[in-house]
Amino acid sequence: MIPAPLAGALACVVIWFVLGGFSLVPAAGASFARRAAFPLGALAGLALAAFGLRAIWEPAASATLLLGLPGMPFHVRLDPLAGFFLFLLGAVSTAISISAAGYFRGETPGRLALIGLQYFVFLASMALVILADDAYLFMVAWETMALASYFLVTTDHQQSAIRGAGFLYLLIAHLGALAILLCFGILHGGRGDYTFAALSSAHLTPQWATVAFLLAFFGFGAKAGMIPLHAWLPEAHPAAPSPVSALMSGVMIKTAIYGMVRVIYDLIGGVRWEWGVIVLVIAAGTTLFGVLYALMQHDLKRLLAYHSVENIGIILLGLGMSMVFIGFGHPMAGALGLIAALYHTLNHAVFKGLLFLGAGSILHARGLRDLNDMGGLIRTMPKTALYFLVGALAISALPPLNGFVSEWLTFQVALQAPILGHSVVRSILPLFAATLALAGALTAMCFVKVYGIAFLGQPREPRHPVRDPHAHSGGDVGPMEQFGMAWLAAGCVVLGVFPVAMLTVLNRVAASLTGTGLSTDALASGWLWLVPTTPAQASYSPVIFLVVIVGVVLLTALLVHRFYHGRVRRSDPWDCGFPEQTPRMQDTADAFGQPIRHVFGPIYLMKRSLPGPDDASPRFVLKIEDRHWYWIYLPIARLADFVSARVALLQQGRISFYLLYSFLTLIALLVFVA
Amino acid sequence: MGTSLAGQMVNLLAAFLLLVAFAMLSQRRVLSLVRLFAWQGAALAASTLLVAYSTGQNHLYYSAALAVALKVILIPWVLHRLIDRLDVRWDIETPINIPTTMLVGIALVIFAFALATPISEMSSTITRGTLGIALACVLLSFLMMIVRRKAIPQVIGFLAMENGLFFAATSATHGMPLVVELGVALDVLVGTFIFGIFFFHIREQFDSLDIRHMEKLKED
Amino acid sequence: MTQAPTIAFQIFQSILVVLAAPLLMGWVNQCRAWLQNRSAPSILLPYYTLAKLFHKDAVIAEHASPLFRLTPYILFGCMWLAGGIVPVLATALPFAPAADIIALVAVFALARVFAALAAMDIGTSFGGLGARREMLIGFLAEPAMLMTLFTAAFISGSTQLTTIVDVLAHRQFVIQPSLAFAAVAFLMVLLAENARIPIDNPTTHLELTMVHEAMILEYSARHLALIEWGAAIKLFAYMTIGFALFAPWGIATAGDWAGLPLAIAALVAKLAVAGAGLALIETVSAKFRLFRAPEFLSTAFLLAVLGMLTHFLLRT
Amino acid sequence: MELLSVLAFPLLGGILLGVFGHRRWAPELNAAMSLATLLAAGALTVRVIEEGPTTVLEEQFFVDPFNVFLVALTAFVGFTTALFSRPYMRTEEHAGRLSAGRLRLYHSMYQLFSFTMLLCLLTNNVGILWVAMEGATLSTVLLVSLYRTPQSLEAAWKYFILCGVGIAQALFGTILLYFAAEKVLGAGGTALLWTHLHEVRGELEPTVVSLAFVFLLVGYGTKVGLVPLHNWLPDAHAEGPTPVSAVLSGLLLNVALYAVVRSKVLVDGALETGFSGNLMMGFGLLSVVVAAFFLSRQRDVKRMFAYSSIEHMGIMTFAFGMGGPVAAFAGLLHMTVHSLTKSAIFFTVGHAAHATGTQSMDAIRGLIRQSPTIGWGLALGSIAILGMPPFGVFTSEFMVLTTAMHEHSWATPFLLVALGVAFAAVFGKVQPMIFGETTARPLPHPPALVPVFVHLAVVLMLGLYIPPYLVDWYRQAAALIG
Repeated sequence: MIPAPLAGALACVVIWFVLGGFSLVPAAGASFARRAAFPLGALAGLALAAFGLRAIWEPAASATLLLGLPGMPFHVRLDPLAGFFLFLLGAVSTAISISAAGYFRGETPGRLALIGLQYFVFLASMALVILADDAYLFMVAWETMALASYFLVTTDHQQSAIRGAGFLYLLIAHLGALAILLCFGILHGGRGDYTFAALSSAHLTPQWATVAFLLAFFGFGAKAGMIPLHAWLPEAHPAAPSPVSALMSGVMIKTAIYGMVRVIYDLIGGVRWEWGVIVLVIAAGTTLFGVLYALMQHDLKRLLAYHSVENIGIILLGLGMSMVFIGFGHPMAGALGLIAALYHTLNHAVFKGLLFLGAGSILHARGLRDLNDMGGLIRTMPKTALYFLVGALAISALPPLNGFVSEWLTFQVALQAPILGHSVVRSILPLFAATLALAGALTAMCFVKVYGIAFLGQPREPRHPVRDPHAHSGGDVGPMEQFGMAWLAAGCVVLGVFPVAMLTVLNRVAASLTGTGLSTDALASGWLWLVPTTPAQASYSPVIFLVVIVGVVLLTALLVHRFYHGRVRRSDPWDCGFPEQTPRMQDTADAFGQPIRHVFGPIYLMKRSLPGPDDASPRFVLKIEDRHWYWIYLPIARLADFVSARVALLQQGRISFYLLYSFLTLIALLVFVA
Repeated sequence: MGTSLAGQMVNLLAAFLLLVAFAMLSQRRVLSLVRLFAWQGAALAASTLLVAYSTGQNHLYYSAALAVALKVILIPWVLHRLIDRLDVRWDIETPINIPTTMLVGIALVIFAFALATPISEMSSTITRGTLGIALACVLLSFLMMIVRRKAIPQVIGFLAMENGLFFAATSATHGMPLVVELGVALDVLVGTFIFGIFFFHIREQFDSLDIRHMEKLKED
Repeated sequence: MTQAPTIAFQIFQSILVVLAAPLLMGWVNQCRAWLQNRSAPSILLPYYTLAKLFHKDAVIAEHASPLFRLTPYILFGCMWLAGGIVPVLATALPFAPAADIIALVAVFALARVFAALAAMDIGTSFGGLGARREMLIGFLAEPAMLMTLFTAAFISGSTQLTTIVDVLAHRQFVIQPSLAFAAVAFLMVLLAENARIPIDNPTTHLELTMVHEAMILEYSARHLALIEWGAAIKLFAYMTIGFALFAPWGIATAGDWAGLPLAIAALVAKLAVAGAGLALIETVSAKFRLFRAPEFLSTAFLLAVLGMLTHFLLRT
Repeated sequence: MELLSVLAFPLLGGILLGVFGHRRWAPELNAAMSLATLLAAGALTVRVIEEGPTTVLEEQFFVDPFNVFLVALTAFVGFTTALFSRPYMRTEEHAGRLSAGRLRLYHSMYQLFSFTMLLCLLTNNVGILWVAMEGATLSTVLLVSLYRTPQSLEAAWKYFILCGVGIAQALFGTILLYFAAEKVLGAGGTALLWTHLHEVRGELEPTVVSLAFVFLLVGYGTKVGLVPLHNWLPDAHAEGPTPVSAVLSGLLLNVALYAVVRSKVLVDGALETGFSGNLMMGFGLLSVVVAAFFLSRQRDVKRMFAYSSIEHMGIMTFAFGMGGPVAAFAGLLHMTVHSLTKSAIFFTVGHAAHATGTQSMDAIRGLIRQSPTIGWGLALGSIAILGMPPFGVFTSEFMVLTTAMHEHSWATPFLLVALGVAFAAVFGKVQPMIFGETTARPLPHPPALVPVFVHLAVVLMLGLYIPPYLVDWYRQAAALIG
């Protein structure tokens, strides 16, 4: 008999599939999808989260499905790691599904049916990726996930840019999948048994283990969006409809993290510190690259996508440190690193989902996605503004919200460096902490820009609004979308204020993978105090933090209003007495990034066009491009063209040559035989 | 006793086949090609008869008859008709520089022998060397097809190759089962007719049988 | 770790910090005036200013959002919290474990972010300009600060200020080159973070140079008072952090009132010296062009990182 | 009995349609005869499942797990293609591209073609196998040149000459095989019967057999379309009528590969070395890589999918070359899914070409707008053929890759590169054809999309679930191939 959590999880998956199928049913499908499908899907997500959470506290359970390869049916397994990611998927997708119900309300039946199908297949396949317990089911679910999301990305396929994005996305995803497949091939070792149990029992030479690690790391990294394989992410995530962007950025790229942890820690095993260093280097590059390019964006969704790249980098920092520590035989610190990474995975899922839903609300309510067209939205969309502020503070790693907790934990991991034996590694580890610090500060800058430009200040006149037929101008978005955002905002707060609960959960997950959890007095320190190692070394109590700040603010306000006569006069802004302010005098998003361009100039590939002195309508155009295109992608494409041009010489149309080919082949083989 | 005599005869005919193959390689005029083809067929039939007689494999008589009917009479006749109808009777072509082709051909023959010797060592049949000659004939006709620029000579090359195979079948291994022989013969016949149809189509499309017109389909 | 006397101690320190901060401000201004041989204003001038501001009518731009009005309180609250956490007079304060150095830096970051947001709220040209410059300075100052603190953290094996101070105060005196690096870096960060020359000039309203002032242009009366007061507390907190890291002598532990007078005396002495030093620096150095600021701060960042590395390399 | 009826129906159909092939109901008759063949094949299959391998007509014909499943596949695809060719040929006639006479030719040749292929599969006589294979060439060459355009003539001519020459080599190989077998089995009928050869394969003369295999490989390999013997294939696929392209890709190549594998079994038995396997792996790998790079240069949609067929034939050849239960299983599975998927793709492509009036991919746009079914059919088909799960093509590629990674890890980088390039090339070209603003017009005759989606559904099923009897069927066949 299948234990409850696993059965429940499978039931949720089935429900999602069924919902997807229903949305396809013509006529009835459309209204069904419009009314019932998404809320029901949200409920299933909620249930899934509950089951996942429960599974963390129960022994691993596995089951076998009837489908699958000959002699090897689909195996599913629910252990703490899978449970945690199911929880993530369920909790976040619940909010997204609910707001999707509002977002897609106005779609035409045809489109809605397809979106419904693809959306739920997407969700279900993600759940299956997490549940899979054999290489085949994993790959099937993995690629189904890629396909479903591809079709969602190309929902508006009339725009060639979106088609290009979809193509790039699916291509890189497929290459990554092939790499993963080969990694499984190495682990499989021709034994004909593809279950994870069998794969993890493979005995590999160090070289092969390293090859397997590299294949897995880059295979999953391609999906996670780490450099240099990130190119698809800033293209695809903005292209998709906003709830889908939220799902992709929030959850899908996390399945790649799941895959990395599963394969590297669980299947390959025997983690080596060199691997950790590789991960760290790539991670540091990803982090800085992501945030620096995010600062240059003025398309809101694109900007958020680049921040996903950055946050993947942060997660990988934690992961890499954990691998280094484990490699040097410090499982406890390793567990801490893993916990930090997983915690940030969850946090990023929550606040990035929130931010994308916010961006979607702006797009939906105003038809705006370019920051330079926005401004003063806080006055017309107060609710959205509030939730977005929470998300912005969270991603900027500001206490007492959740982003800070996980980055704080990551810092704590880096501060364990002195216990390492290897002097070089010991001294470079803090540098990665420095990277993290820099990235955090830059993120804060970036979101001051986003929030300040989009929600604060005065409305700018839109230059290129997106023609969104459902854009009802004026007022905030509908209750569904608001609820979705509120849900995630609450998540940001709860995860930020009560990290200890999550820590104990993650401790079980880490223990199930690394064998040892955190130190006892780390866990004994009670719900109030977040203690990674020992209270003497470090502790943080967001509750007290929050209470004190709120208390102090209230106290001050009280005192001030007690002793202050409280007369307030409204008038024009003063602005050093500068006459007639117009909205056009406000900073634009590009202007806000200008100092960064100045400081980090060499990193960017800038194409500037300055207006001439006698220019009737002067226009300053700045285009920032990603150097990776010119360093990696285009050369590869050119190489492929070159080769195929050479190959084409085989087919020059002259039959005598063709005969000659087969003649020579024959002769050659005969010589070879004789 | 007869074996040695018959064997020598067969070897003689084999040598003659080889000669004809070389002649075809160098022959420019289409009509002469057809004639050579007919001679090849005749030699084939004769050798088959000899083998049949000397080994008493009765079904080889049918094969021989088949060969005469098909390769000496029918196909040459068809080719003649075609040549008349297409009126390419006097049409000659210049294959790429004949001496080199000849040298390559000789190299091929040597190669074929080298390849065939170890096999013919273990052959139980009376006619050992013939396998090598058959292979040589096949390769030579292959070479001929490569160097020819016109459709009809190419097809004749194809048929000549089939002759070589037939020779291999009959002389090296006392003939394949009759059903197979018949099937092969049928294929050859049908093939010839289809080739005939093609000649006309090609003619009407490209108003020439020069296959150099047919190099449009290619990668660019 | 929560018993009455320490709580009392905590409250005492918090209030003391809040009340004493403007005094430090006044002292610095006085010293600067002397050094520039102007006739010095009263040391109590900041208090007068605050009082005056608190009695004015507030003028707020219309279409200012609630965030604009909330910000001053948040700034003040953050600074107060910081002042409560830093071991000014004593270590082992009950609040101290609530936030270690990383959280401390984060508190300042929180304040900065809100200040910048409020500056952009009105949508004036100067507001945006100020916010942009402030964040530019911040994104370099913050990591530099963190790295400085990490150096100390590595030496003492903890990120708790209390532990750091205990270790640093009660170990036998050894020259720590890493700490020297860190100290210089810290000083530079302090100047930048508190809007001091050579990065910023608290007394100017020149649009070319002003950073902090540009952000708070739209504020008046009580809001402005809270912001100024917060700034004063920030300076105070930074200095005391500096003392905690580099000159932790004479500090008491929470709960023993006996050690208090000595602690207060030590603090006053240190503050007097430090304030004078600050004034001296501001006098002898000229304000940088804005884009020298990143260089200045990246130097600080570099020094901090170097300090950390030297700690590892020289550790035997 | 079923066996003979399997052969009799298409032969009868060929004769009938040779007479009535120009009538209005000829397409229906064509489909009906194919259906009859399919039913007979089904019956035969059931019989074999129940009673195991059998031989009839003093062992001239035989069925074993290996060929019976190919017979079923051939009959099935033959039937669906006949269904597809109904509206297709009607449209051609409607457009005046084909006269009544040509239609008669087409229909009767279509039946004869399926007859020859079934004969190839069912005959026990290696010689007859050769005869039937040549017959398949002869029957299709006139179909390729059906339009009598210069291009189609050129394509047909190349097809004829190259395959004719190639097949001649195969005949020489067969003769050598006979030459070797003669010594063991004695002269006469039995020496060419595969079953007998199979029994005595251990005693055959190694040198002769290896020589024979070279000729057989070059010969049948030409028809499989192995690089560098492939040059006829893209032309023939691109210029012939689409139903013919479908059966060429979907069936003829399989049958040719079947012949190669049959010979490989004998040779392996005789040689006890990896000789034949390595040869096939080499050819397979070369075909995969070269075809992948060809793909990225194509403009004509049918031509592109022809190259994709070469690529997949390469994968199968590689798999069979590796040998071993898993790889052979994968090869057989890949045969099935490839012919189903590829023929489905050709169906959609045919309709797409009719709807847009061109085969040039630059001119085909936005199919999904004009006819969602054609668009989705092409989209899913391409995704399937590119080896994306949950379609069955992935299943076999999964097994091939994982096995190769273990047994011949040197080969995997090539496979990886080739699959990547092929994906980029095909998908990059198909996507704009499906999406975007449409250039398509409605079709005069309703498109036959049932075959498409039936094929894709089967392929999808094979990706998620393989019925047990199909599995042990494959298993027996794989065991047979070794």
